[in-house]
Amino acid sequence: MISIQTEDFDVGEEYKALRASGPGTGAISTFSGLVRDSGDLSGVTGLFLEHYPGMTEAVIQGLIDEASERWDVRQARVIHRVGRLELSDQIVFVGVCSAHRGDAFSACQFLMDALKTSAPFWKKEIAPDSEHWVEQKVSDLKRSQGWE
Amino acid sequence: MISIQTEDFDVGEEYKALRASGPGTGAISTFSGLVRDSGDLSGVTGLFLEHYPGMTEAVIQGLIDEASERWDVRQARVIHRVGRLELSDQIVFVGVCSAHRGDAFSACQFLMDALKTSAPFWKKEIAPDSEHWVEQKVSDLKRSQGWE
Amino acid sequence: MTDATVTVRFFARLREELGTDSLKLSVTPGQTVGDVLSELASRGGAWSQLQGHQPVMLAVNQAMAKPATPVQPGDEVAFFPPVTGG
Amino acid sequence: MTDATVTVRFFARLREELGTDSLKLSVTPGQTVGDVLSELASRGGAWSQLQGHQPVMLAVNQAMAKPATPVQPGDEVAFFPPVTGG
Repeated sequence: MISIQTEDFDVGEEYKALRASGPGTGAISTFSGLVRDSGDLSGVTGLFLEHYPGMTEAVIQGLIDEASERWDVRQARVIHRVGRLELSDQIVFVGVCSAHRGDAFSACQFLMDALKTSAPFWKKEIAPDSEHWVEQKVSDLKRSQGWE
Repeated sequence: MISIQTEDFDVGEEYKALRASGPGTGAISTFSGLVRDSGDLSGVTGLFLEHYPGMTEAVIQGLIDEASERWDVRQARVIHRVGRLELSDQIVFVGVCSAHRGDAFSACQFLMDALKTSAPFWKKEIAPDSEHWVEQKVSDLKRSQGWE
Repeated sequence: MTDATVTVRFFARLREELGTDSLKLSVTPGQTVGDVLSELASRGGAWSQLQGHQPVMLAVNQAMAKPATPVQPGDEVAFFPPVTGG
Repeated sequence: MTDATVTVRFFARLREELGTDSLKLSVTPGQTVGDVLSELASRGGAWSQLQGHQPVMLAVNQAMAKPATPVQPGDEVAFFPPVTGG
């Protein structure tokens, strides 16, 4: 399941959907990203998130397919919000269920790391007196390359 | 927060408690372990989980302290159930929030890996015609040693 | 030859600084994404940043592309800064 | 010397196979957890598995211990199989 949406999401409901993946599931790993008060700017009060509709979903589906080839993935759910977000709002959710915990953790972490460097989303940080398109981090590129 | 309990838990509620950790939190990583239909035995219908009251909580607190020294951990929540569990029941929950996703993932995974090899819990698998105390896996020991 | 065009889309900082989110551009047989990029950059002003110091990512028909990727009439080409979601 | 005892606790497979979850055992000054283990193993039968092929983990006062860890009267000693939670 992939959803790009302006609305908020409910991690409890996402988790329930992951749990419903059958008696072979022994492990569920989830990750959520929230709007934090300091990024490239300090005193961040919100974000604006833009994406490339169509391409985004295709890239994420490709990442889920790749994760499913590399690990036991019984279900994967990815939600990413776009538009205007406020401090502490939820931005992104990745949830994976698997037979084994190592696979669940690896697939979830791979999806997050790869999403950050290959899915066409752009984040603008908003602070009281300025706004700023976030620059891609070398550390994010390295994390993502670490899976290759 | 550490809880050893016979009752089930609600991951949605745990996640809400993690989210309440303040505006510096940018990342929440959670892991849940469920009773799976095949372990050492196949056709598993349930588990019996025993623990060493007192020592269990102390060991887990020590692991949370260690995780907090190694990574940015703003809050950690660990729940482990004991007693009789059925197929697909939730066994364990670990949730960590952090400023950064790498720290959240690492601390959550470290806590799960270390818990499995150092917290005094024992799992008996129950199948229709047999029951069996689960043996510690070499793979679990190696995963845990990988953090040293 | 009004049909022999590609749609070029811009996102994020590029969209803002170029002041447009999409335009149509004529292409001739054998042209690549790199050619499209150069042609736009040659307009000068804000456009020159398409071949400036900051990296520009390329996509053709919603898949990541390289400067050597060929373009055909009807293709959707996109230029954007390195992605920063998640 | 009824006070000079330790409480010994057993868990999981050991608890079941020994048929008890705890007992009191006299200790003398200088004794170690390893000595307590040997003394119980010398009872024979199911007890001998305490020094058999399967690994036995040791704890003193709810902290992991080694055979050389000394025990004092009043201590809580525990023997159990390698842990398998999570």
